[in-house]
Amino acid sequence: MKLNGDHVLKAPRNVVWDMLMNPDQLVKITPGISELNKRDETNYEAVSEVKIGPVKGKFKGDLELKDLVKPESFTLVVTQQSKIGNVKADVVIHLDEVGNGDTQITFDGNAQMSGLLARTGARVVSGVANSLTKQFFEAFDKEIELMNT
Amino acid sequence: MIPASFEYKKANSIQEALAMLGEDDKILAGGHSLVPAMKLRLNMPEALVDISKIEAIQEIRNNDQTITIGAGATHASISRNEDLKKHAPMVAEVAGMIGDIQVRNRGTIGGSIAHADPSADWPAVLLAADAKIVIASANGNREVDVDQFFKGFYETALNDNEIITSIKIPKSAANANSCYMKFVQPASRFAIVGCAAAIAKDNGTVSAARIAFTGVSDSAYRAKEIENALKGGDLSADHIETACAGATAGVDVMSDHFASEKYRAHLACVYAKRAISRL
Amino acid sequence: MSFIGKSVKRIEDKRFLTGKGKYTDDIKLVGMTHAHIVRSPYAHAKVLSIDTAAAKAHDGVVAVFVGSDIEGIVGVPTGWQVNFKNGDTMKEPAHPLLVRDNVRHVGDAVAVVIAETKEIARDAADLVEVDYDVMDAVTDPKKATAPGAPQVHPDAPNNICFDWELGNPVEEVDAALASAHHVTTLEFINQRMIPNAMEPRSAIGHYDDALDKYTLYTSTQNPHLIRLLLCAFVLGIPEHKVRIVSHDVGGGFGSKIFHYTEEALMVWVSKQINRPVKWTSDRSEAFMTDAHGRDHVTTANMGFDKDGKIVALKSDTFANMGAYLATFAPAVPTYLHGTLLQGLYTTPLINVNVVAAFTHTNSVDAYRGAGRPEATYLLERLIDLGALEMDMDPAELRKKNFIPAFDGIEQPGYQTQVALQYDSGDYQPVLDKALEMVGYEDFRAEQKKSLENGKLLGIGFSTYVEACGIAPSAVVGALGARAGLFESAQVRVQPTGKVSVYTGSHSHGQGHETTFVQVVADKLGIPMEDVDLIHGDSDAVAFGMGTYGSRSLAVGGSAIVKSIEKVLEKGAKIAAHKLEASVDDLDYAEGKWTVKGTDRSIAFGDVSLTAYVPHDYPADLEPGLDFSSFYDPANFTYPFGCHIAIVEIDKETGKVKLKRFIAVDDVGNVINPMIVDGQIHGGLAQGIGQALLEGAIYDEGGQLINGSYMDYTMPRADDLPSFEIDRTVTPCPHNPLGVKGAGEAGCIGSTPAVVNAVIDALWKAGHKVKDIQMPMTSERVWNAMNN
Amino acid sequence: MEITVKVNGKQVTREVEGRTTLSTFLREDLSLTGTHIGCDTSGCGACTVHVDGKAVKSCTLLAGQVDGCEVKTIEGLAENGKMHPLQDSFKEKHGLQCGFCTPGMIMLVSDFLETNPSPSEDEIRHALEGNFCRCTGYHNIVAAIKDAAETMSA
Repeated sequence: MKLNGDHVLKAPRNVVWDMLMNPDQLVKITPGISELNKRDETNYEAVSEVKIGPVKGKFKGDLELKDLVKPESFTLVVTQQSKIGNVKADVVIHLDEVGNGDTQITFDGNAQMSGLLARTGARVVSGVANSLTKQFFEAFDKEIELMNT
Repeated sequence: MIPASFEYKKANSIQEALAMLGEDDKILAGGHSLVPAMKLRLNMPEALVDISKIEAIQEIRNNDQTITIGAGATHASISRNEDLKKHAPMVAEVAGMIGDIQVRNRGTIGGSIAHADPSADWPAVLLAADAKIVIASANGNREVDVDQFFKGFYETALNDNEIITSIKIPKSAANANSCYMKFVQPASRFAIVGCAAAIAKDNGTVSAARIAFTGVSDSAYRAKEIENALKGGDLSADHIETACAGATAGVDVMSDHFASEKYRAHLACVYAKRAISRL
Repeated sequence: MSFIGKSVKRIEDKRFLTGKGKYTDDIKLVGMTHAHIVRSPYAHAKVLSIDTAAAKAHDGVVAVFVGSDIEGIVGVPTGWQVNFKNGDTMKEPAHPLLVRDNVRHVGDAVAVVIAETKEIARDAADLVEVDYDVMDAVTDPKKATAPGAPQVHPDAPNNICFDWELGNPVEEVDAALASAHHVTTLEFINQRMIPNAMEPRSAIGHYDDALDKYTLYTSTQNPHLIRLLLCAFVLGIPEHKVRIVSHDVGGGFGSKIFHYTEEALMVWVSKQINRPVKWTSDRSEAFMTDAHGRDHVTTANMGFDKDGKIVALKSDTFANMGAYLATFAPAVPTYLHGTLLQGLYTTPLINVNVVAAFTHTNSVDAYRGAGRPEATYLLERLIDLGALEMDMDPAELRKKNFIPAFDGIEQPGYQTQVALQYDSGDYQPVLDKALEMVGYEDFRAEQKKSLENGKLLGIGFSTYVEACGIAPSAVVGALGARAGLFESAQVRVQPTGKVSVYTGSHSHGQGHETTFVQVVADKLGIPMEDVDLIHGDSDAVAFGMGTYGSRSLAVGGSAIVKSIEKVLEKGAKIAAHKLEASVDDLDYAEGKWTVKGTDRSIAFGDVSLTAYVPHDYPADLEPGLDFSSFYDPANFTYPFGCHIAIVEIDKETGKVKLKRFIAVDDVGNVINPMIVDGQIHGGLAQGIGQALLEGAIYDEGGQLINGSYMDYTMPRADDLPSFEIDRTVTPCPHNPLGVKGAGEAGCIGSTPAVVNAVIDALWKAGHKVKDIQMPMTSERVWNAMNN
Repeated sequence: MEITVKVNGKQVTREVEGRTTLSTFLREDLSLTGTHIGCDTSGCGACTVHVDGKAVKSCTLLAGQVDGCEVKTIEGLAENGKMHPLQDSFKEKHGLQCGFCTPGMIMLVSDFLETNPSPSEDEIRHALEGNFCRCTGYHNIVAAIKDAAETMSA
């Protein structure tokens, strides 16, 4: 499954970068993530709960930040396991300055599902992914707003 | 296929159901979306609160300006209701198009819209019909305009501690017509594209239009661009064709192995045209 | 009393209509436990560790087993061996009951949990923790053989199972194609089908330690074959210690031929726990693990001379075997496909090349028609496309190329370029009859007119010949079959003249309990109520090879006829003794022996009573009236037919509506027309389903992404029209009933007819596309009109 | 929990788990194995029975939901040994082969014919939307239903 899109955040690039590198912030803005335990600078253990429509599952796994080019780009590698199936996603994230001190996040990657998640139809799963992305950026916007006020 | 263990709680009234409803519980109405998901263990609630025996929410009442459909009314009973056939024929018609006979015998309108499957028929029809959703909670009842109800992918304005009790459908005016047409996903028979159109005319000119889609995006939506293009014009084939070009304007169109984004967007135009042309 | 040729209503129906059918999952045994199998969510991964401690500790769990617990058992075998064209033996990697090292497809079995109830087994299965190292997967048979593709088995380099060739030398065929007036070339995929028998598979293993005997209740098409494989190849248990029971089976379509790992596993587990154990598949498991069908990637060329005569045919196919070889898998793309590429045409030069490849997908086996639908699809798409490209009429082009009629008696059988010799055939009448039924000329006029009105109509043809009644043991033995393909039958006449017939054929919807009884009652001249058919129990039936390849009546029925002949021969001796006449002076008719030219006679029941109460009896004759026979056919049988589809395409959406379907089939003599028609109907629906609706979809990671009825499009009643069917009768010259087989014909002929109809509609509207990938979904057809 | 259900005219009381589906209750607790399980997700219709006279998919209904209801299964369709006209017609018109989908088909159609006693072929085909048959291609099922409808309305 392809994962791609973009979103403009009302914050300078280095602020966005720092937020993305800060586990406490990430837990706040990432939908469903309940725990993010730092193993080292770029590796985390993540526990999340996804609850959308017919799907509700508790996921556990790794989150790794790779190929860090501060403050421009990095690759996010997420592997998550659950009883309803597993997900492995590789997403390249770019941060671009787009004027007015705003930053555009562009992401492009692939998620490979297995087990029941893969079998129950791409429609539900891609919908979940879109929905989570939307929620993520909404929360990100909100967090930036809070920071700005 | 065996669901994980859960507690089954039967509610005799909405008040009782609300009181029973715990944080990790689910409401069981017809069960036709929930039970299969539980059998696949995509969902493992602690308990189910069964509201399917509450007769008070199964009635379909003919009021002055509206028909009030109890949330527990089955698709089958809606499709056969004479008041709806007369005053809101699109609603009765679509009820007979959902699922199959067995599903219609058990599935309820309340369960369907609470579930908010992005390809279900009801959301588009209720949007076009300008319905109101009546919701109960421990704090009393509230009424939500359908335009504010469907929020996103399986997401509605309904909170976890609330239950839909009825849906109010305004009676169709003498100068208005409506219909729903869908292009089905051949396996599930859910909509790849479903278009509900409700149009009022004054002397051949469109005075009001509500055009809504399901299946196209991650949530049912109103195609405002079509509505605006239609208003003030006639329903000539050319005019309809031009108006329907805006079926997916500003919308993220879904894609799956039955219909790519491009094809789905094309179907949305075609089905808008077909639905509107019937009016 | 004459029953042959009559549409006798089915004897078996009553139990099905009243809910008294007995399918495997309906069986409950005292002390029975329940199994749930833990399956891989990955297509290709190394199993690093399996932790079963929590599952074992769960209340109500009896045992948990993993691959390393099953020592000394290699796994389930395939039933055929096909060699490389250079003579090397095919690669045959082990198919273990539970994986030992790597998982090789989604659904591969990793562990089995046994518990007191199925609910507990299911719950405990969630507690089995498996640690996987996930690897890349390959699902396409052509890509699997490319350099650098992920490897399925270490002992099958480049994932090649075999590379096989048949027919005329490729140089000759290439030369003929090079000098042909026109060559039609088609690259296409014959997509992977999921059989979807409505009854999910089920197996109950029961080891009885007092008798040291094993019983396996299983939903199979061939109980004796399962016993043979289970005993000789898998568990090494002597056959007299094993009983296989297969009562009612809810459809097979080839998917219940395979000797599945679950069957052997339940037998093995039952011995370990000394209790019966039941496993029943749920639909998700069925999608993942019931043997799939088809899955060929093919490039084919058909050369024509300027008159439209076919001068040569060449095909190159990559056949997907899946991760492990199923029971018939190697035979399907080779001996059931390559050998059929003569079709019913006089093509003088044919070369067939098949590369069978392992992939990280579920096993592929026989699916209704098995190989023959793929062959027919290849030929019939090419000839129809050839007609379009050369601007010739598709019906005329076929007539031009038909093999002239031959009955196999006066005229010899037809020797093909691809090994087989057809028994009898008369091909033009089926086409003529179908053309008449469809009203061909009127249709072409209507098609033209409706195009002017903006409607897209199309007509598609398919004329086919297939090979049924598999098969002569010597022939298939030479071709690599590891068993004979004869059939056995016992006709046991009871003292009162009532008859119990035991057949090694297996009925799972085909109506043997009626058709076979019709044959017996007819031949013996007794009422049908006096005859019962027993099948599906290896302790009751002496032997059998089972039901597939449209073989039951042609082979199993012939074995019954042989036994009846023996009964009548012995009966005549008893009758002659009682009537004090010579055997030669007796006639047998209407259930009695009569001395020619007199009214002296003795009824069948009196003779049978005498056989069991032999007080006044021929001196040198054994008592009893009970005969077994084994029938090994002399040749395959070759049914043929013509199918025509008429479709209408919605121009705006690409949606195809099948408006009419005409089928004229020749399946030789017909015992029960009602049942034969029913077999044709069912086959048509599956063939049409392949053209328009069905097909497995694996993603690049090897996940089956349409593994449920929400996503895999099964044909429903409103997807299909009522069928218009008829038949011609060209008897089989080499079996006593003259029958050819009807179970697969509908499925073999129909698919290309529908695809050809869509292509015809598009060409007539100016869209000159050569192919639309099946299933022809609305979007694919729309794309073909709009690219 | 304890439920009391009238099944094929006979009152039964049983203790069941919350997660027990009606189909499991019928097959396992009452040994009424004529109701078949063909899928997991109410897709195939093989498990169709009547609850209070209406056709439902028993694999998607919980046993708890039918507490106090009347359930009719294929085993209870023939009355006093006399087959229902649909049972007769399915035999007469060869509307079944392997028999696995048959009980569900018949239970569905016996409800359908109550609401539409003389359906057209299109209506029949549409009514069968929730029931798969893999054997017959539906041709003879449709013929059987037409035949039964005529008998029943005669």
